[in-house]
Amino acid sequence: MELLNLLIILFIGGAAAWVGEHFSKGLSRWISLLFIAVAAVSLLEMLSNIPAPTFLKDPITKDPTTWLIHGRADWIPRFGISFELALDGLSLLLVVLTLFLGAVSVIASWDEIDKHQGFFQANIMWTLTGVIGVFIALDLILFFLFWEVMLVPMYLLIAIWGHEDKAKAAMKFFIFTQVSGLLMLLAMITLAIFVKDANGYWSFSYFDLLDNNLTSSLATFIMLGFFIGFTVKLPGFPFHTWLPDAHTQAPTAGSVILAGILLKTGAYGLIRFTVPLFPEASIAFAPIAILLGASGVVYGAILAFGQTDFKRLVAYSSVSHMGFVLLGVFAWNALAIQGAVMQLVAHGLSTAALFMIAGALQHRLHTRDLQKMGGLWQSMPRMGALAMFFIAASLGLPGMGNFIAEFLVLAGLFQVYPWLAVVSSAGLITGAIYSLKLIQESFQGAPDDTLTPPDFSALAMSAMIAMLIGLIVLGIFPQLVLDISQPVINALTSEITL
Amino acid sequence: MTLALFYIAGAIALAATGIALTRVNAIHALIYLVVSLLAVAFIFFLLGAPFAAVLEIVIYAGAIMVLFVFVIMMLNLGNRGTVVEQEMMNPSVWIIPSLLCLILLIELSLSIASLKSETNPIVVSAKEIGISLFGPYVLAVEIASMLLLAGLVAANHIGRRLSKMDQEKDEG
Amino acid sequence: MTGTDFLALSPIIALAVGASVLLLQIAFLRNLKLTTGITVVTFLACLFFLFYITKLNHQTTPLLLVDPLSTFFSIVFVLCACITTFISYEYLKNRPGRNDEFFLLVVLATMGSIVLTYATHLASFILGLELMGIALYGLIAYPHQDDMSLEAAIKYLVLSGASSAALLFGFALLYAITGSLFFPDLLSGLASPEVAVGPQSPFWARQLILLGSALILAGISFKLSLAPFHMWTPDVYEGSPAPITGFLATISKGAVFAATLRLYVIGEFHNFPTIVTGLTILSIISILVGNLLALRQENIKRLLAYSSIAHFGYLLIALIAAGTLTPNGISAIEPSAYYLAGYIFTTLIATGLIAAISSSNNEENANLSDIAGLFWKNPLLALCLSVSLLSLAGIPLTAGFIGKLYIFQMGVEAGAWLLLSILIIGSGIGIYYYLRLIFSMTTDPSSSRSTLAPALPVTVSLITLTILVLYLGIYPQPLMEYLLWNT
Amino acid sequence: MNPLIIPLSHVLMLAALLFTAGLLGLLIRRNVIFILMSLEVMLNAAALAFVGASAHWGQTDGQIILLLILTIAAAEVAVGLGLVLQIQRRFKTLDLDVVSRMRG
Repeated sequence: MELLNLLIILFIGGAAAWVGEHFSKGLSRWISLLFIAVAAVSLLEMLSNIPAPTFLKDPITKDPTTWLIHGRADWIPRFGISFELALDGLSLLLVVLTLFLGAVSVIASWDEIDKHQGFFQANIMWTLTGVIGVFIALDLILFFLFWEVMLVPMYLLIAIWGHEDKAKAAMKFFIFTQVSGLLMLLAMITLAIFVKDANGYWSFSYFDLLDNNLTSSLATFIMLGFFIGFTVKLPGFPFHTWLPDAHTQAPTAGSVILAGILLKTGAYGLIRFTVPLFPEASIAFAPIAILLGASGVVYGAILAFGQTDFKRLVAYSSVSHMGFVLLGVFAWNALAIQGAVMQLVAHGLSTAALFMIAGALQHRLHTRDLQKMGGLWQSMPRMGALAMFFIAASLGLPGMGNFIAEFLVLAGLFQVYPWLAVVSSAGLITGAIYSLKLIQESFQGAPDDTLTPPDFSALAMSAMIAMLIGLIVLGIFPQLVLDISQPVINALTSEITL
Repeated sequence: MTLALFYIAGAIALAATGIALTRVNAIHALIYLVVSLLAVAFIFFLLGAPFAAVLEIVIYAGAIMVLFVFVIMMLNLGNRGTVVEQEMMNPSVWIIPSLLCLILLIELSLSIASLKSETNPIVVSAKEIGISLFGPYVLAVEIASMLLLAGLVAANHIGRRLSKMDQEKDEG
Repeated sequence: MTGTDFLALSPIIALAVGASVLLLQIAFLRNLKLTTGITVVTFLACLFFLFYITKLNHQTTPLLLVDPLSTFFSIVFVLCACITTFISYEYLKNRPGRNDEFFLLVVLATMGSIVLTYATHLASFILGLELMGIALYGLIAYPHQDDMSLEAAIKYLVLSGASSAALLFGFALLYAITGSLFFPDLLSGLASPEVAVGPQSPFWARQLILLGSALILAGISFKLSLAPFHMWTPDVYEGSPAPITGFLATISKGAVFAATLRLYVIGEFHNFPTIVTGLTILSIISILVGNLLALRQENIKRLLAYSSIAHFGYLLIALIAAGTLTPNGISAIEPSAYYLAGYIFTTLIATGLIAAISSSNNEENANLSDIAGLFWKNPLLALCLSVSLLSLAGIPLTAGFIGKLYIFQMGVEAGAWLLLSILIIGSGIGIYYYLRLIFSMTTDPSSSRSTLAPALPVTVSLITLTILVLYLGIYPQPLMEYLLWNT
Repeated sequence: MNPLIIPLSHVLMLAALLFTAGLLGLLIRRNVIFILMSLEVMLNAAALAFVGASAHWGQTDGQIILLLILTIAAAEVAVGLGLVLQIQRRFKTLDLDVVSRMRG
């Protein structure tokens, strides 16, 4: 149960940050950073206790002892609900990403948030707690708990510190996720009841539920419950409508967390739960899911092109990029899933960076409207260069993580649905167009002398540089990430074949 | 003979109730209501429940109705409000509730008509009632006393005139 | 009456003694502090006896059955009554006029709720209902210089009286058929109508039983304010003094539901498909009407009134599902008891806070604007209210979630997919107005109203309730086991 | 006099008629005093049904319920008439529609 420490540290960090506000105004930000660092150290310490070969060995999905870390304690024995946490390569990648982007979001909020700083930091920390909980919980109800609980601080982040239309955007975000979450809960309980009837005892443990012998029609319905729950969060077409509003209205740190990590929980759920729990139903459903994914890729890209709002444009580009994840998961071969996982990490970094730039611009110019920008390179060369880099990364320029990811997905997809792979690659082309539009309208063009905003601070620069290095490393040495997730993906694809 | 008496008493009870609830003047209505209650008391007597009949007269027709009379006298209503009440006799007001009640009544009558009418020639005396009242029902008596206490306290508080101070604050 | 009888009745006796002492005290010496003190001591004594008899299972005369489940409910009610007392003291201490009888009525109403919970006989059922009802008429109309409270009281009195009459008439019809008023014996006659009813027309005879049950159901639906019998609820909640709104929403409704639960299970009403269909319709309408009408409310009391209509709609799902799951419907007890306990604690936090706000503003009602900025003015209370609202919305870590989990489990096992989908739609709508309340707490206050700083006992009570709600949400196992083993 | 020549169904029928009459009065009348009277009629109808059934079964229970109904009716009327007094003082009318101001 050492994984629990991770959650406890972050949770206490949030409380401490809130209390810290009363002692000194800027203290809570430092407290957040400190506790994220402590969590990272404790994670490293846990990992250092695991013998190195374990990382390379393929785990057996149904056998928790072959996972990197696994712990379980009874929680509500009445319904067989346990406090079960486990970590494998996939979770590990996402947990590390969460901690990293968590630190980035604290830095992103450094100058932006003036009002109620302590409570702001507390909400960031609690969101991180929830997200990490989602990545490591292996009991379905516990998973659902984290899934729902992270919504509350996220809601507050948007509702309290957001922009013009914050109340509506926050509400939309919450209701979409909550209602789809209830569908998922219904599916979880139905699944558990059927397994209970077969086994004779209640259990919500992932490892127990993997052995379900559901009839195909029932499995399809339950699978749909999970699928909708995760796709709303991803967000996949046509459930994406909450995302542009939430991203646009959220404060910078909120957007960073939303785009960088929260969306990844949906993708993680698809890989971890939807397909392995219901392999047959997923096979049958795969064509539709892939069609949805392809529509998402194209539709997101087209809509992104039409936007004049910096954040909204990036938000729609996220819809497009997450479509690739859906494609990767439901193509279900090692290549495609690897691509999807890679996309999670790369998209997390590049989009987080873009939102940070958008936030910085809004903080300085008080607008997100691209038409009111232009020529900003002049006054902010550092930011301009970074923006150029991350936009290039996001459009999938070779040499950076996103390219590798999308290439892998398309290559994997081509083996299964060649013509859909061709359609989806159209998304790449439109991606290039809107990305160029973005950089052109904001940083290039004739400089406006009335706008002389200050450039990035040193602290923000360090965060940006870290993300930049991350993306380049992903692009040039993708094996570093691939090696961590490869055993898990091998295990999944060998045990479950579509 | 008994049956005939029952029908007569029942008809009186119904008619009196009907008249009572359609009156405009509250005192008139009350007198009809007392008639109705007396008729019901008579039916109790016919049913072999003399104790119930006496209670009905003493408490219902006596005490409770007198309470009504008392309050109506205190209010000194006169003919005020008559105009408003007249509007209530307008068909648009009573047609839908009447239909609903009619449906309920038809349902009830059809179902009640199906009951087997066994006879059972036992007159339940006051003594028997007293025995079971202080046997299995002893707690009911105790709880009823608390209920009356609650009624007493509540009525006493609600019915009290406002103190001078409150009234002044109210008018001012 | 044996010694065990007296032991079983000790909580009620404690309240009766307390009421008598209060009566004497008010007659000789009017002092609000002393009255509050005696009331609290009475409740604590009652709680002590209740905890002492948690294991007792004893039929005391045909009227009352003291069993662990009802004792559990009684503990919840008395605890809430005790907290209501603290809140009421805050509310009353600055009000003109004679305020002492208030607590006497609170004690009597609480006694009514306990009698109702223990009732296994029509006599005790109706007496408990009316004892609570009559004390509540007095409490609702207590500030009778207030127009709204008079309006609320007369509406409540008329509708409650009418529903009692319907309930009694329904029982009279059943009594005519089965010849018994004792709940366990209602069963024998009801399950096989041919036994007691004449042979002429079995169809109409069955109709008569259904009609009687329907009248009982209608009467109970009024008291539980299930749609379409809910019209009175928002008005009465709005017009009542704030602590009494809490009492109405928690103890009063809870006790009626507890008694109904027993009647439903012991009387085996689920054997009648028509009744189950009726309950299903009531449940669906309540969930939809309650949630939809709550959307427009600015007044928090009215909002809670509509939300409570929806919540009792959710609760009915357990009753409906239980009939198909077990032959005697007993599986309804555990989920609904858990849900109810969670709901009561949760709602009492919200109403308690409204009472605290209206005491500090010297106004009967609290609107959304009155809680603006609460997060920054009094974070602790804002946190309590947030927990309460999230629990009402069914977010995990709160009692409301475990309740919803139970309802889902029952619904799935019984295959009640229609009800479950309505439940999901209802919860989705519900989130909207609960979040709206939370959002108002985070906005900057528009007017500079006096800061909310309730007295220590009130704050402590609200925090205790919040901890209870969280405890029930985080560590539900002990209560689950208690309910499971004792039913 | 043989008391039980009266069929139970007829007694119940009378009770049902009285009950519906009371219900109708409750639904139509707006004057608070008349509404309280309708309530009394409904309660009395229930009492009649109980006494009739009690005679049918030869039990005391029904009559005891009558006693309880009397108690309840008395207490309810006492509180109700107290409210009537206050309403007349405050609103100068007994029309329930005029008293009803809360909406929504």
